[in-house]
Amino acid sequence: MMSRLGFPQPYLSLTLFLVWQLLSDGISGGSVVLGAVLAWLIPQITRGFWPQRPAFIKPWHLPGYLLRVLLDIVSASVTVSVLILRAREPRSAFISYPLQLEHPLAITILASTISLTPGTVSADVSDDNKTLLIHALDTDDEQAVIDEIHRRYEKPLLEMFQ
Amino acid sequence: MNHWLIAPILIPLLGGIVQVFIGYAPISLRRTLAMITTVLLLASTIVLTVLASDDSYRVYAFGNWQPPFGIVLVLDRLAALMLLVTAVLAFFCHLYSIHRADEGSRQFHALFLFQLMGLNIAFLTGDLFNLFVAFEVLLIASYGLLMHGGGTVRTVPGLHYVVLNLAGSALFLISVGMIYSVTGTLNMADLAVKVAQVRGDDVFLVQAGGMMLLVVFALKAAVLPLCFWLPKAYASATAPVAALFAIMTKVGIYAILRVYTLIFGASAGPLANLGMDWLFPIALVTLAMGVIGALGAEKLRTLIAWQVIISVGTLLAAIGLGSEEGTSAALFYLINTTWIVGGLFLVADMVARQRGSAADGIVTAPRMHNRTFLSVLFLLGSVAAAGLPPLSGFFAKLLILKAATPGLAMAWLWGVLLVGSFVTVIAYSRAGSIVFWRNVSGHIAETEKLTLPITVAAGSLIGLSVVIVLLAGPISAFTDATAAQLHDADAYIQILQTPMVGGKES
Amino acid sequence: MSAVAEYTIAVLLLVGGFFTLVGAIGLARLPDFFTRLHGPTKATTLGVGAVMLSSVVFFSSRGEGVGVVEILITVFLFLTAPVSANILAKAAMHIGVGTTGQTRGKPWDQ
Amino acid sequence: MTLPLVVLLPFIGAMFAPLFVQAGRTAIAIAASVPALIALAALYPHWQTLADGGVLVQTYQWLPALGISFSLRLDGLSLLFALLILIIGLLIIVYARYYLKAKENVGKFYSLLLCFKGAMLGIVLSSNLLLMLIFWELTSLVSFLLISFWTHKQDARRGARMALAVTGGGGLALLAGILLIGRIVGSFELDDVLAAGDLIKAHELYPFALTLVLLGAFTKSAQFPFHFWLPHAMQAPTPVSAYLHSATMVKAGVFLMARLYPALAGTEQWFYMVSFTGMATLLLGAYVAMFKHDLKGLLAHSTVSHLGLITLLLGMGTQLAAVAALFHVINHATFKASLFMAAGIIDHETGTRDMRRINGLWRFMPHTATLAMVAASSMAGVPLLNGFLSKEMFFAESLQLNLPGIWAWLPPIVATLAGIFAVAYSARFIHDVFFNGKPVDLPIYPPHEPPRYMKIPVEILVFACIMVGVFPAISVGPLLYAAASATLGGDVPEYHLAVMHGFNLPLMMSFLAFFGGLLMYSQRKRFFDFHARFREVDEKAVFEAVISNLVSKAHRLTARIENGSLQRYAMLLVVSAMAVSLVPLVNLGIAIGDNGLSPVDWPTAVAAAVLMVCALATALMHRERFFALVLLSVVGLVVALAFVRFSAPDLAMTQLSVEVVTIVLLMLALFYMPSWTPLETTTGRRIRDIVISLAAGTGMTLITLAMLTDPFSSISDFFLENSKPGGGGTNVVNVILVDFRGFDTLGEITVLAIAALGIYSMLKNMALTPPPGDGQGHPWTRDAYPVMLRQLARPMLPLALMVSVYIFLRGHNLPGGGFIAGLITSVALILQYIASGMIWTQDRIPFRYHNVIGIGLLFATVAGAGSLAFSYPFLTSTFGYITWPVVGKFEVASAMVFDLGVYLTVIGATLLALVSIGRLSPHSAIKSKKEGA
Amino acid sequence: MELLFALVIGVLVASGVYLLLRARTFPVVVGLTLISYGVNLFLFSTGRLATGSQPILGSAESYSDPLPQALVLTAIVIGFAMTAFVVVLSLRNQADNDDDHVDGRQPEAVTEPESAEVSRQ
Amino acid sequence: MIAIALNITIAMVIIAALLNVYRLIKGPDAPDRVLALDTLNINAIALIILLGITLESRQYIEAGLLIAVMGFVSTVAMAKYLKRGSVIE
Ligand code: NA
Ligand code: NA
Repeated sequence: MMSRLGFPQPYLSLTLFLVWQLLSDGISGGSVVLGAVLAWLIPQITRGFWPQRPAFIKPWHLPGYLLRVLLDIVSASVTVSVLILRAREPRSAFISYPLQLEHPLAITILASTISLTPGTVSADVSDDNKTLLIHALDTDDEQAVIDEIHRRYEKPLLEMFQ
Repeated sequence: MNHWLIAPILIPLLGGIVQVFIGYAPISLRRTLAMITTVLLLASTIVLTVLASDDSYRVYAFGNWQPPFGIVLVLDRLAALMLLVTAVLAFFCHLYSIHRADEGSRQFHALFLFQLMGLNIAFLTGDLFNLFVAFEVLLIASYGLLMHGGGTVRTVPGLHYVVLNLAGSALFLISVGMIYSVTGTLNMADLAVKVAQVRGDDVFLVQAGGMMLLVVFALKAAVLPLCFWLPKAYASATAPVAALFAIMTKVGIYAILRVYTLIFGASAGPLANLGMDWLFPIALVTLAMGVIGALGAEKLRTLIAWQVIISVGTLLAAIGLGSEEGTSAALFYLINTTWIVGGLFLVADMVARQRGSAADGIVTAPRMHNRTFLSVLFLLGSVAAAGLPPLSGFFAKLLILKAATPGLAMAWLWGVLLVGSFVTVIAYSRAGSIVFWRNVSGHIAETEKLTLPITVAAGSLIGLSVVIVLLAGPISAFTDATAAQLHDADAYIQILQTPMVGGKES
Repeated sequence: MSAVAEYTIAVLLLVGGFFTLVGAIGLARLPDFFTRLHGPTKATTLGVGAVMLSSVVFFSSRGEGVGVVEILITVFLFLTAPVSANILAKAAMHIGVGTTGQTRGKPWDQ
Repeated sequence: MTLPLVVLLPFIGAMFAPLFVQAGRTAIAIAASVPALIALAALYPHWQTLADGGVLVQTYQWLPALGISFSLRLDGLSLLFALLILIIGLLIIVYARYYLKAKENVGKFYSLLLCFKGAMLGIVLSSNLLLMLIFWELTSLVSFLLISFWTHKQDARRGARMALAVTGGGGLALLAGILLIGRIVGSFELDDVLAAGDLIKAHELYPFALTLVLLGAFTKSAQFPFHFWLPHAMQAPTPVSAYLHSATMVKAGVFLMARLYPALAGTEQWFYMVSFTGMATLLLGAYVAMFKHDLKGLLAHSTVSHLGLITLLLGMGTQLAAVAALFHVINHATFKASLFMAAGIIDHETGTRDMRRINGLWRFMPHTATLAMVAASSMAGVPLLNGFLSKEMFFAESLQLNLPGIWAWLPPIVATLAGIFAVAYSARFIHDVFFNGKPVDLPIYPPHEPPRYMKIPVEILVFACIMVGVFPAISVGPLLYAAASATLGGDVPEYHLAVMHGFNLPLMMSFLAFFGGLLMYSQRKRFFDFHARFREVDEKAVFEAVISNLVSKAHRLTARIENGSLQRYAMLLVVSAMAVSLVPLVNLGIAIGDNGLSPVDWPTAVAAAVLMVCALATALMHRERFFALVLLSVVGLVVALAFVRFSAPDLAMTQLSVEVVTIVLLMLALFYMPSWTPLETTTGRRIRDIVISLAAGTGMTLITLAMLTDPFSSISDFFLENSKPGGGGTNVVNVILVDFRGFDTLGEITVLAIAALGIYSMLKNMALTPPPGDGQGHPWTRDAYPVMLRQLARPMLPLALMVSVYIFLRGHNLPGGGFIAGLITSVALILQYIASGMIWTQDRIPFRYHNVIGIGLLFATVAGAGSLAFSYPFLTSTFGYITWPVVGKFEVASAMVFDLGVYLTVIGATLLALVSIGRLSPHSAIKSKKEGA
Repeated sequence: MELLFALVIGVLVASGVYLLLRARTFPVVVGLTLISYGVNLFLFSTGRLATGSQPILGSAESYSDPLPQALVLTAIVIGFAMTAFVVVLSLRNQADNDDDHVDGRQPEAVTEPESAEVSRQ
Repeated sequence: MIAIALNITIAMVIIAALLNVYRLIKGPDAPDRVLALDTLNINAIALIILLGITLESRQYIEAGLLIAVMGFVSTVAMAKYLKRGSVIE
């Protein structure tokens, strides 16, 4: 229904509308009208750039996930700070993480999360989207890292994405 | 406010925009619309010339903002003259281009028209920074045109041309900045007022800025030692482009003439006649260099390209005399040399297309298909260019010689100019007799037939020399009046008092 | 401006500055490219986020509205930092930059 | 109208003559005769006036500003020359009818011949010196074309060029001389000039003027040392030689001296320059003529000699000498023209002009031989022929010169010696050609008499020689008197034209010359052997060698200076800018203005240090190109920060957006280029460059320092005041861009558009080989489009568009505007290209960038032109506040439309440029669409 | 502050000029960019240096000179267009001559110890 | 108090920036330099925000936004250049 009205990506349109209200100097008649126009127009123009609809099944899981990630970022930063300021040379390792997620967007979210959270950076996604190469800053136990990532992040994402 | 003043800018702009849209339309449509644009432009410049003949200054204030705050166009005789000379040249170059030269890329006509737009802005603007913008418009279009036509010959000369002009643009901005930093204004008339009031250490700042600006203009005008980019660039450009470029160095000359009579003119206080003592000797050296280059040329187009430098030297020498007579003579010469050199580039191209691999090289080659016609055109063109009677170049040179007053300057000017003419005659006669007469047996399998557009274009530009002779009286009267107007900077300054539409005042 | 706001701002500023500095120290002193990648990706991003937040608090407490642009910048940085890190890591692996001797499991050795 | 008619008719004839080509040679010859016939008829009624010393002047205004009027003057002198030109011209036309072959370009020939005639008539009839000069140079030009008529002959081309160089060059000197005279007298009219002789001769510029005028005359009249062009001009068809070297071209110089005689002659300088030049020429020409085996070469050198004689006469400065000079002009014209024609006939009939092969022609063509022998006798100065009379007068005058001491002997000795040579070469002409055994190996054998009508012109001329020789007073007396009167300003001396003046010293000299000459000819073997010891100098070869040498010298010099080195040209530009500003900058020194220095805060100082370090590092490390790019990015970033720091948010934003596009652009280019710059310049060159750049930097620092500390006020207060009320915006920078100086912006986006179009067309069909790897041994990765990047890039496009709209809309009042918004959109699109590839992205963009550019420019132009409808100037903006239901009050400004044009142009131009480069990449063709999915 | 700013401009121009005088297109383009940074800063500073006085009406107590800012904006855009063109031109030079020497030719190598060669792992 | 915190923060960010410049110049590899540049961009954003707070002006925020956007694109482009050669293909 939304797409027939010219809103091929309703979530995008909604996001655009809301962001526009924030960008404008307070919500007014003008900003609502213009925001609506933009929420309609911009997805129209950029429609071709969204070839597949993101396969969200349970988008309401997202806020909880984001909150967890945010908290992990803070702790990650503290952890990394300690590592950085410590004199010892870190014990780095590359870890191949077997992916269960299949959707590229989901993989991207997982990889981003890994990069922002303690001690790990996503270095590469294999060509077949099956393996994620992770660089761990300071670890002794690769399997522990894999398990931790799977438990904390991939599982919720698997729930969110089909 | 007379809206005719923006016609020479808007016509090519709109014509150029149309060309951008119709890049993939049939070439005949593109040619037709482009030629219509050029004809309209020519018509508008004739109107402006008629308007300017009443010796008044016409101001066009963009956005209806009073000078010195907004940008103004100023039409006076000099501007009108430059516009007309350009439009006439452009018309014939454009006509020539529709024979074949425009086929290399779909953007040719757009670039050509934008080039004209830039030139026309430069001639009309009354604002120093807008002059910079105009220079950039015409330069970027000229870069595109210079590279038009594929092949590898133009790349390196084009690169040199572009890089040097980019450095020149930086210098232009520095100069404008220095002048603005003291005077706080950009309008040329206002600058004339403010520069005359500069005192103290500020004088040095403006002086340095003004001198650097002179270097910028000298680069555009191709004055020694800043002229070496020109011969190869012009000689390698596509014919109608090279021909159109005959006006490009004149933009530098125009700018020198405008800025250094108005802003740094006789009444500019401590900065009066800035740089003029440099101009004259450098002009003579440029002239001499041009002559040497012409003599040593190995191709017709190189020879003509050096003729451009000879022209520049001659023009600046006349301007460097600093008198009204000198300026008037220079303007007369400018008309002649612009058209003739343009025509010669076209002739050289026609020659090159009939000589197979020898092209326009000054070497023996099989006989041309249209040898008589081309040789007559070349003869007339070189007579006019070298300044021999009875064509226009002679009258121009005569005016310049007469403009000198007895003294050392006259001795130098006469000596260099006359000896230069002598060597030029030798160069042209040598080149012409080898190219046209020294034939080997055999023939070029596929020579290009002369078509009506190129014949008319080249013939007319060269033939204009005769027209100039026939109209020498009125033309010299016009240039006299132009020079008189130009040397009366106080009259120009009055444009600051122009009322705006609807009585809008500052 | 309330005292709470002032304290919040000051703390956020200092936290932001601290993490920014730590990120840079990491970049400067960690032994190889991949270890250096960690500092900016996490600490610096967070540090700038904190500074942004202080700005949001600062201007909103002055009654100049919520700084949406600051938030936009922060979100943007959080979204892009992992991607930047990812493609830089890919580039580094491609080139085969040196790693510390202790690094295990270098994929390009295999 | 008579005189203009006389001058212009030949030119008109020249235009029409080629039309008769189809009708045959006779028709064209008749047509070509018409102008001269009309001219003669037109002149006839004025005879009586002129004979009485009258003058006919007809003046038409032409270019008063230049001092040129179309003023013509007919007096005795000009009549004399005009008649020679017209009558001999007519004979030449008839002669040429038979001389030229049917297949030759007869139209061109007659056309040029008529042009030449017109130009000569112009010279002799001009009453304005500048007008005369125009015709003067015209004769040089036309003679160039006539001499090179047989363009396929190298000698003809060379001879023509030499003639043009010498006579044309002399013409330039003459021009200078005339201008000096004009400056002294204040007029170029002959009447004024001739009347101002004393003024001229007393003027300090007189020596210069005289020298320059004489240079013109001497070159034209082939006087030593400019004589060398004349013999080589013989490469022309014989009718041309006969015409140019008897009656016309070479006589122009003589005419000039005669014409300006009252104005310039009579001074010591005149005497020494003219008479000594004449003497040298006289002797040299006569001597060389003796040894020429070429029939026409002999005649040519004889011409040189006779011109020297006339010049010497004019140089003597006595009135009688002047009369003799004029007389000899007539005589020489007649006998020389007939001799040339005869030589042409011989050439025509035998196929050669080499006297070593031509012998005994008397048997084959007795009629022609008779004519030639009479003419040659006249040339030798045999009594009862006209040559004798003027030569006698010459001998007489040579005795009258008041040279000091032993020098007084010089002229008569030279005259006699030249006479001896003249007799000798005339005898040779007669004996060696018509007698002297049998012909040797003639190309055409046996020779015949030429067609009957070909001889008529010769007969007429020979008849004239005899008539004048026998009845001088009756035949040429009046004409000579009129001419002398005109030359000498009416002051004609007593003289007698008679066959015999009694047994006097001149007659003795004549006899001496006659018998001496014959003796010399009889002993010619010895002279030839003597002469053969000297290497024959071929002036043409020398001239050609000199010119070639000059050309190659010029070429080498040019190549050395204009060496195609951008480094040199750029250095010259930088050094020029520094040189011209050196003096003011030295005067300025380290100038701290009245505002003094403000304190530095340390963060700014650190930032500045970073900038300087990175800038210097860019220069130092430039050979590692990618590193240089990174450093350049830092510099750009700090520059943007500087704009923020010093209150220019718009600039900072622009700088940031432009910089990233620039860096992308540079990397696109760097892909195809070496990633390292080789070390090519010498240490010395680098040190030089470092010195230059340090000087440039120091200069800029001094300038900036002085400027920044200088108190200042500008027109900007107006902008600050009027931005809101007049332009409807509070972001003054933006209002300046779209309103106050909107025209600059229009130009600026035009530049952008043109650049993109130029780039697009330049990249068409360009073949570039990309390197297989990065130059450090790494082949390019196959993974072109990383998944994370793709996933992130796509949602960023709509967000970026919205940010663009935001930045665009606020631009009029807050930092932002169409340009920055356009760049944000562009960069967002570029990101799509980077992340997902060319093909994928291009598929999703439904428009051509050309059209975006066009629409952008059109919006900007139309927005500006809207005001024209209300007769306000272009780009006059208007704005208003509109209140709509729901929406509320908002501002509408025409400047917004203008800014929208800017926005679109920026997008179109940026992407067209980048995508055009990207399209070069081989991957964009190879990779299939699935890659980017 | 003014001296610092002047030094910055001087260093930018000096570095740029040095690179402008190099023999390869790439450093020349980089040099031109550096020069234009210097020139833009210079032109900008002709309105003199001011802190926190952006010419946005109502946002500050005093306003810096807006005109030079507008001029620099124009100059930046034009400079960008020109740089783009010269970059593509140098590409064409590379394509035509298979080298990026500014004169389209390979001059004889300078025989001197390559001490300045930056080593690379 | 804010002023003191501000000064300390500015000092820390500036030192951070200097460390980044150090890494940028030292390298040793191109990715290090790009990483340092990317980080420097983020420092620059922080500096702009801090300047805004110092001057109590929000006019500069958008410049920060642009650094974020443009910095990201340039990092991406540089990284792509390093491993792929052609940035747009
Ligand atoms: Na013989
Ligand atoms: Na307006």
